[in-house]
Amino acid sequence: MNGTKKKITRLEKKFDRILMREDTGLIKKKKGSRAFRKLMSNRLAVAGIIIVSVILLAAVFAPLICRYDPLKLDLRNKLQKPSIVHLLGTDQLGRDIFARIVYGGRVSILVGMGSALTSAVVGVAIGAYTGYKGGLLDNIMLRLSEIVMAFPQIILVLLLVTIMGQGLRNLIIIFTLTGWGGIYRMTRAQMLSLREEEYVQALRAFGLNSFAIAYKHMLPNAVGPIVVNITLSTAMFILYEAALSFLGLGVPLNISTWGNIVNIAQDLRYLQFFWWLWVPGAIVISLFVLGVNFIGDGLRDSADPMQQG
Amino acid sequence: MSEARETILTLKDVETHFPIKKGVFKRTAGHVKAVDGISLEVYRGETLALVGESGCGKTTLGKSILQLVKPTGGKIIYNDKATERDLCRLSQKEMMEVNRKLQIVFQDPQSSLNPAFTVFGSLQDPLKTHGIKSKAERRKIIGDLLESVNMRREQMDLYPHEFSGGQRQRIGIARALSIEPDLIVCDEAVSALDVSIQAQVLKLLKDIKKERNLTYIFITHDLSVVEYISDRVAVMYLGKIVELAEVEDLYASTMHPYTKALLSAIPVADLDRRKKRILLEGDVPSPVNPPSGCPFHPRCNQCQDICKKVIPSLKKFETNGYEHYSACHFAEEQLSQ
Amino acid sequence: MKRITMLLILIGLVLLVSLPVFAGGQNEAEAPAEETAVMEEGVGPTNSNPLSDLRVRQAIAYAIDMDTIAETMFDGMVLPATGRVPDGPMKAPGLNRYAYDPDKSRALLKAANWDPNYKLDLGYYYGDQMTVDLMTAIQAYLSDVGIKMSFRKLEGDVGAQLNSVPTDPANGPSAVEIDLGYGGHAALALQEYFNVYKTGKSAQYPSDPKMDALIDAINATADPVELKKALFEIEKYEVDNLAAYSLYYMPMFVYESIDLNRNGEIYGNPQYNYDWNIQNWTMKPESNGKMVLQTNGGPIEFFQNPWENPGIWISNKVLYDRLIACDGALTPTHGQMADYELSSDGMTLKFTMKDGVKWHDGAAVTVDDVQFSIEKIILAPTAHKVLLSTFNSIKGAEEFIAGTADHISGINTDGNTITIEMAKLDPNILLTFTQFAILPEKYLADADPLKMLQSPFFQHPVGSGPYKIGKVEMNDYLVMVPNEDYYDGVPKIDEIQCYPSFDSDPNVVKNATAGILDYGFSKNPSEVSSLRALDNIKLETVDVPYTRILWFYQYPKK
Amino acid sequence: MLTYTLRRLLILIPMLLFLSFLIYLGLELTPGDAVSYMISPERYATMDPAELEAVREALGLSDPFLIRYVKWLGGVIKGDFGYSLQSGVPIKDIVFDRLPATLELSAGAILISTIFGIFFGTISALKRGSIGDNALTLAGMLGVSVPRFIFGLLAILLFTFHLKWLPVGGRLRPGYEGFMDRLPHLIMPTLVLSSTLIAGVMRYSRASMLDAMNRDFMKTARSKGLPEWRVNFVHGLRVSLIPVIVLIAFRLPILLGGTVIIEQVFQWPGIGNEFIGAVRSRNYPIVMMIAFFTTFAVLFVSFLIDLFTALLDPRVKLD
Repeated sequence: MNGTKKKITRLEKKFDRILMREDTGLIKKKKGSRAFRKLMSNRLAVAGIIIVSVILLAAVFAPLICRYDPLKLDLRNKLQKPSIVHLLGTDQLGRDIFARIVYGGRVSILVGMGSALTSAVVGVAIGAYTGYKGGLLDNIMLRLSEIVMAFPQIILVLLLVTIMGQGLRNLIIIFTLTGWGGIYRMTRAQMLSLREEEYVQALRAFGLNSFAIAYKHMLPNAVGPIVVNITLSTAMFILYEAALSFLGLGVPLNISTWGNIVNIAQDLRYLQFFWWLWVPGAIVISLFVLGVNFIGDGLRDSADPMQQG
Repeated sequence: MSEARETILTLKDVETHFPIKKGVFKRTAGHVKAVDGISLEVYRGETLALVGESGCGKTTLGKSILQLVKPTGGKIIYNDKATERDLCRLSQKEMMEVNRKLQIVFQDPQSSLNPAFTVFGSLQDPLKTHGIKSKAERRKIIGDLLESVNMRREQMDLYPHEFSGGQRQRIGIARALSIEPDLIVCDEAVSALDVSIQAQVLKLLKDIKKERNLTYIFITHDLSVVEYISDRVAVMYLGKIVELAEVEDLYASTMHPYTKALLSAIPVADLDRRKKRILLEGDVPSPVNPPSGCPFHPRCNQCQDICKKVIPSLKKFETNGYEHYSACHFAEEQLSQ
Repeated sequence: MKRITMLLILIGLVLLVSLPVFAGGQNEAEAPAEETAVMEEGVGPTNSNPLSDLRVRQAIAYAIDMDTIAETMFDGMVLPATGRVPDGPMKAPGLNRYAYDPDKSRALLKAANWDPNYKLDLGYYYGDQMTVDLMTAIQAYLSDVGIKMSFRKLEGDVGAQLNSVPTDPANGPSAVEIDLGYGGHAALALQEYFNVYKTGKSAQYPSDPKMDALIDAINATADPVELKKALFEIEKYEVDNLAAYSLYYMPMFVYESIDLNRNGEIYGNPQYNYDWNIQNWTMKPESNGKMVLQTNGGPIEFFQNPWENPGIWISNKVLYDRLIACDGALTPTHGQMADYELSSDGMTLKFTMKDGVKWHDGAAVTVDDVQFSIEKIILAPTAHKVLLSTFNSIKGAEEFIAGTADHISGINTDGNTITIEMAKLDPNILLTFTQFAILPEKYLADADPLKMLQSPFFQHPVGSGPYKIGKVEMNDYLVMVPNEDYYDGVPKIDEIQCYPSFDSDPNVVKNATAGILDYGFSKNPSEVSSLRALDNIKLETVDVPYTRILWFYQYPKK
Repeated sequence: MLTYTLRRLLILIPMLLFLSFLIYLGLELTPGDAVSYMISPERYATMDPAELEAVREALGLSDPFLIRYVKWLGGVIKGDFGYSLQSGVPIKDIVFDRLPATLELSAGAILISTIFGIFFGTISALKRGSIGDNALTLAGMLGVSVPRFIFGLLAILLFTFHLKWLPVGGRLRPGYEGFMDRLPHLIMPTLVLSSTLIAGVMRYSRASMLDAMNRDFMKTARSKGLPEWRVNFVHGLRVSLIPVIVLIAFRLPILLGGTVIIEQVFQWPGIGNEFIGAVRSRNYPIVMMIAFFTTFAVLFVSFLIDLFTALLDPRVKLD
C-alpha cells in the first residue's frame, strides 16, 4: 500500500481472488465465516478450543466419566496417593479428587461463564440503548460505570461479599455488579460510532422506534468485540472465584469448586506433603483459563486484525 | 410556470443551532449557527437544489426537514394536500405518519446499508413499521423496488458488501421509495460515486421522479449536477440562503458574487462559455462568530463599506420573467457585469 | 399471638400427659435391656419440634461415628467425648457413650416417626477447613441413617443467630433459625459448662426445673467433695437427656523449639494464666550471646485487654501479674503479688501486698490499684464471665453498678491490705484472682470501661509482670525485655519477640519451619500435624476443659 | 486547559460523595456490627441487651444511619478521618502506617515488571514470529492465567521450604532497621506480584513496538542508513514507550487492589491486609477510609492520565 514493492505471497494472491469473487457476488459468503476461518488458522486458538472443550465436556458428562460420587466420604482411605483405584488420589476426607475436580468444574465454569454472560447482558442492554439514545440516562449510566470501575475490583467484590453473604447465586450477582462496567463502556463506544452511520439515520427517518434501532439493527454490528469481551471475562471471573476462595470468601466451602479444591494448599502440610490434593486442581484452573484466553485472543485477532494488545 | 404552483413544504425562519459548552460548569458559551433563519417554499413536483461549500449548513437543513436534527427555531410546514402541519411540533406518532411521505437518500454508500443484514433484512423493517405485515408481501414490494432501480429481484438476499458503490446507492434509493413518499431529500446522493456511475444514478433519479411524481430537495456542492437535475436552485452560505432562482436563470443572470465565484469554478468543456475564474480566497468563516454585515464580505472581491455593517436581506427581483431572490446589497449591479 | 401461645401451651401439656403412654409402648418393642435405662426417661416429643424428641437426639448421637472421625480426620489428636466434662477426677463414672450404631439410630428414628423429608439446618462459626470437613462428615453420617442436613457458616451477628433466648423460656418459640449448632466451649470453671442451661439463659434448651435445681447445686458450694457430687449428678443428667451432644474433647498442644529450655517448669492450660515462672526459662544463646525467644501473638492494632482474654495472648501473661498464682490445672497455689487469706466460710478474702512489687515505670503497686481494677472491670460488660460473676457477688456491687455508691462497700483497704467481703458465696473466688490482671490506676483512671481498648494505654501497656515492652511496631512485631525490678528474680531470656500471627494461622507452621517460632500453643489438629512433622519442634499435649459440642435447638419453631 | 483541569477536578467531588454514601450504605446492610465481632459469640450470648446497647452507644453505633453518615462526612471534610472502632487509633495513623508497606511492594513490582516487561516485549516484537517470541507470548499468557496465589504458594514451597533461601513472610523484624535487612522479606512478594504484571506490560509493549516499527519515520531512519539497533532502540522504543508508560501509570492504583491476595499469602502488613481484616471485623471507619482513599487515588490518577495524554497528543482537544 505504501509504495514499496512487496513480494506477494501465494496466500495473499488467494485472498485477493476470494475477495474478487466475493465482490462480484459469485460466492455466497456466510456471515462471519471469514472470521471463523481466520480463527481456525490460529494455532493457539485451536489449542484453546480443544482444551476448553475437553474440560467442558468432562464437566457436562461428569456422571459418565467418574467412578466415584464426589461427595462420598471414605475416612479410612483418606489422603491416598494417585493410583489405578483413585486416578488422582483421595483428599483429606477420602473423597475421590478426580471426581471432585470434574464435578467442581461444573460450578466453577458456571460461575465464570454465568457471570460473564449476565454482566454482558446487563452491560450490553444498557450500553446499546444509552449509547444510541444519549441524553441524561446516558450521562447517569456513564458516571455510574465510572464509579464502579474506579474501585479496584477485588476491593469492591470483597465489600459486596460481606454485604450479601457467600453463595453461588450471590457470587454471580456480585461479579455482574462489578463486571458490567467494562462491557457497557465498550458497547456504548461501539454504538456511539455506529450512531453516525447513515443506515441508522435512514431507520430514524422511517420513524422506527429506538429499541428496534438500537437492539435489532445496530447491536449485530457490535457483536464481535462483545463476544471477545465475554470470553476474556469468563477467564477473569474464574480467576476471581479462585482468589475469593483463597480468602475464604468465595463459594461456601462445602460446595466443590476448583477454587475450593485448590484452597486446601493454604494448609502448609497439604502444600508440602500432599501435592495431589491441590496440584491437579491448580493445573485444571490454569489450563482452562489459558484455553479461554487463547480463544479470546484468537477471536480478537480475527474480529479486528488492527487491534492488538 | 411560476403561477399557481402548489407548495409542498414551506420553511419559515428555520434555525438549527448547536450549543457550545464551555468552562467548568459547561455553560453554553455560544452556538454553531448551522442553519440560521431560512425561509423557503418547495413546490410539489419540482427539484430544488441546495448548493454551497461544505460546512454551509445544507446537510443540516436537509436533516432538519426530516427532524433527524431538531431545529431550534422556525416552522417547517408540510402540506399533504389535506392538511398543513408544522413538522417541528409533531409528536413522535404523528411524525411517523409524516415519515411515510418524507424520505432521505444518503451520501455514503458504505455506511448507508447495515452490513449485518441482507438487503431484504434492511428494507423490511420500515415496511413492517408502516403496516405491511405479511412477509410475502414485503418480499414482493422489495423485489419490485429493486427492479425499479434496475437491479435484480434475487439480489435482495445478498449482503451489502456484495454490492458495488453504485448498486448500494440504488438500494438506498429503493429504500427511500419503499413507502411511497412524496418528497425525497437527496443528501449528496451521488457525490461519492464515480462520474460514470453518477450519471446512471442521476438518470435513474430523474426517471423515478417522473414516474412517481416526486419532489426532490437535492443537496449537493456540485454545480454541474445541479444543472442536470434541478428546476430551482438555492445557494447557501454560512447557514443562510444568498440566492434563489430557476436554474437556467441562475446561470444566465447571477445576482450574487458568491454564486458567481462558485459558477466560475465549474470545469466546462465549452470554451465559449468560459469565464474568468474567480478565486475564493480564505476559508469559510466560523459559523460560531459569523462576520458582521454581509457574511460573505471578507471573501468578496466587490466588498464595500455597507457590506461590512449591514446584513443584506433576501430581496425579490425579476429576471427574464422569473422570480429571482438575492441577498446582496448590489444585486442588480451584478447583472450588468 | 396470645391465643397461639395458649394453644401451644395446651398442646405441650397434652403431649406431656400422654408421654408415658407412648414411651412405654416404644420401649417394649425396641430397646435391648441395657439401654432401657436411657430410653425410659423423657421419650417422645415435648413440642412441635422433632428435636424435642429424645429419641431423635439419640438417633443423631448414635449415627455419628466419632471414633472413626477422631482417628482419621483428626489423626487421633482429639478424644471422642462422653459428656461435657473432660476425663479426670471431675468426670462422672458410667456415662452413656452413644457409640456408633447406625442400626439403633434407624430404629430410634422409626420409633419417633421421623419425617425423611425434614431437613435440619446446622450453623457453625469456625472458618477453618477442618470444621468444614467435620461438617461434611457429619452430613454424610446423618444421611446414612436417613436424616437430611445442610450446614452453613454463620455470618454477621453470630451470637444472636446462635444464642438468642426466647421470650418464653418454657414454650418458646425458638428465637433462632437453625436446628443444630456446632461450636466449642472452653471452661475456666466447670460450672460454666452447665450454667448455660439455666432457665432464661439458653437458646436451645427449654426451661427444666430439674436442671435448674442441679445447676443451683453446683454453684452453691465451694467444698470439693460436695461440688464433685453435684457435678456428677448434673453430668449424668445432661448426657442421659442429651441436652446437647458433646462430640469430642480438644486437647491443647504446647509447642516449643528445641532451643527453649523451661528448666523443669510446669505445663498447663495455655489459654489461661498459670505459674509459668518464665523468669527461669532459658534459650540457646545466639551467636552474640543473647537469648531471644520468638513467638506469635504480636499486636496488630492494639494490645488485647487482659480482662477479656486473660491468658490467650503471651503479652497478657508476661506483662501483667495477678494476686494469686496457680498450677497447670488452675488450682490456686500461692500468693503472687500478695499473700492471701480466705475465711473458712469463703465470704471474706484478705490480701496483703508483697514488698517491692512495682509497675514497669518504677512506682509501687498499691492496694488502691487493686480496688481501682475491680471497680473498673465490674463496669465493663465485655470482661470475662467468671471474673465478673465473682465481682458481682461482692457486697455493695449492685449499688456501685447502679451508680448509687461511689465505691463498692465490700472492698476496704488499710495500709497494704485489702479486704473483700462477699454478699453471696462464689465457688471460684480464688480462681478469679489467679486470672485477674491488676492494671495501674494512674494510666486508666479516665478510660471508659465500655471501650477500654480505645484507651492509649493499650497501645503501650504498663504492667508489673516479669517482662515489659521494649519496642512495638503494630502489625510487624513486638519486643519485650526483662523487667529489671521484678520481685521474683530478673528473667534470663533477654528478649521476647512476638510476630502478628495466632491460633489457626498458616504462618505458625511457616514460621516454625523457618525456625522463627520458639513457643506457642494450638488447638488446631491440622496445624499440630504439621508441627509434629518438624524436627526442631517439641509438642506437649495438655488436657484442658475444651469441648466441641453439637447443640440441639429444642424449642418449637416459629 | 485550566478550565478543563478544574472541571475534571470538580466532577470528582460529587462522584466521591456518591461513592462514600454507597459504601456507607453497603456496610449498613452488612449483617452484624463491630460489637458482634468484638465480643466472642459465647460471651455475646450471655450479655444483657441493655449491656450491648451501652457498648454500642459508647462506640457511637446506635445513632440512626443517616446521622452517622453525616457525622462521618463532616469529620472527613474537616480532615478528621475518624478512629478505629476497636483501638481508637486515628485512622490516619493506621493508613500511614500501612501505606509504606503496600507502596514498597507495589513500587518494587512496578519497577521489575516495567523493566522486564518492556525488555521482553521489545525483544519479542523485534524477533517477531521467532521461537523466542512465541515462547515469550506463551509465558505471558500463562502469567495471566495462573491464579496469583498459586504463584505465591509455589514460591514459598520452592524458596522457603526446598531451598531455604528466603523468609516466609512478614516485613519488619526487630533490630532490622536498614533496607538491606528488609530486602529478603521483600523479594518473594515483589517477584510474585510482578510476575503477573509482566505479562500485561509485555503484551502491550510488544504491540506498541510493532506499531512503531511500521511507522514512516522508522523507515526514514532506516533509509538514512542508521544502524538497525539504533533505529530500533533509539527511535522505535522511544515512541513505543509512551503508551506503555500510560498503561503502567494507570495500573498504579489498581495495584492497591492487586496486592490484597499477595499480602495475604505473605502476611505483608499493608493496606490490603488491613482492609480484609477491617471488612471481616466490620470496623466501618477503616473500611470506609481505605475504600475511599483507593477510589480517590484511582479517580485522581485517571484524571492525571487524561491530562497527560491530552498534553502529549495534540489531536485531543480539551475545550
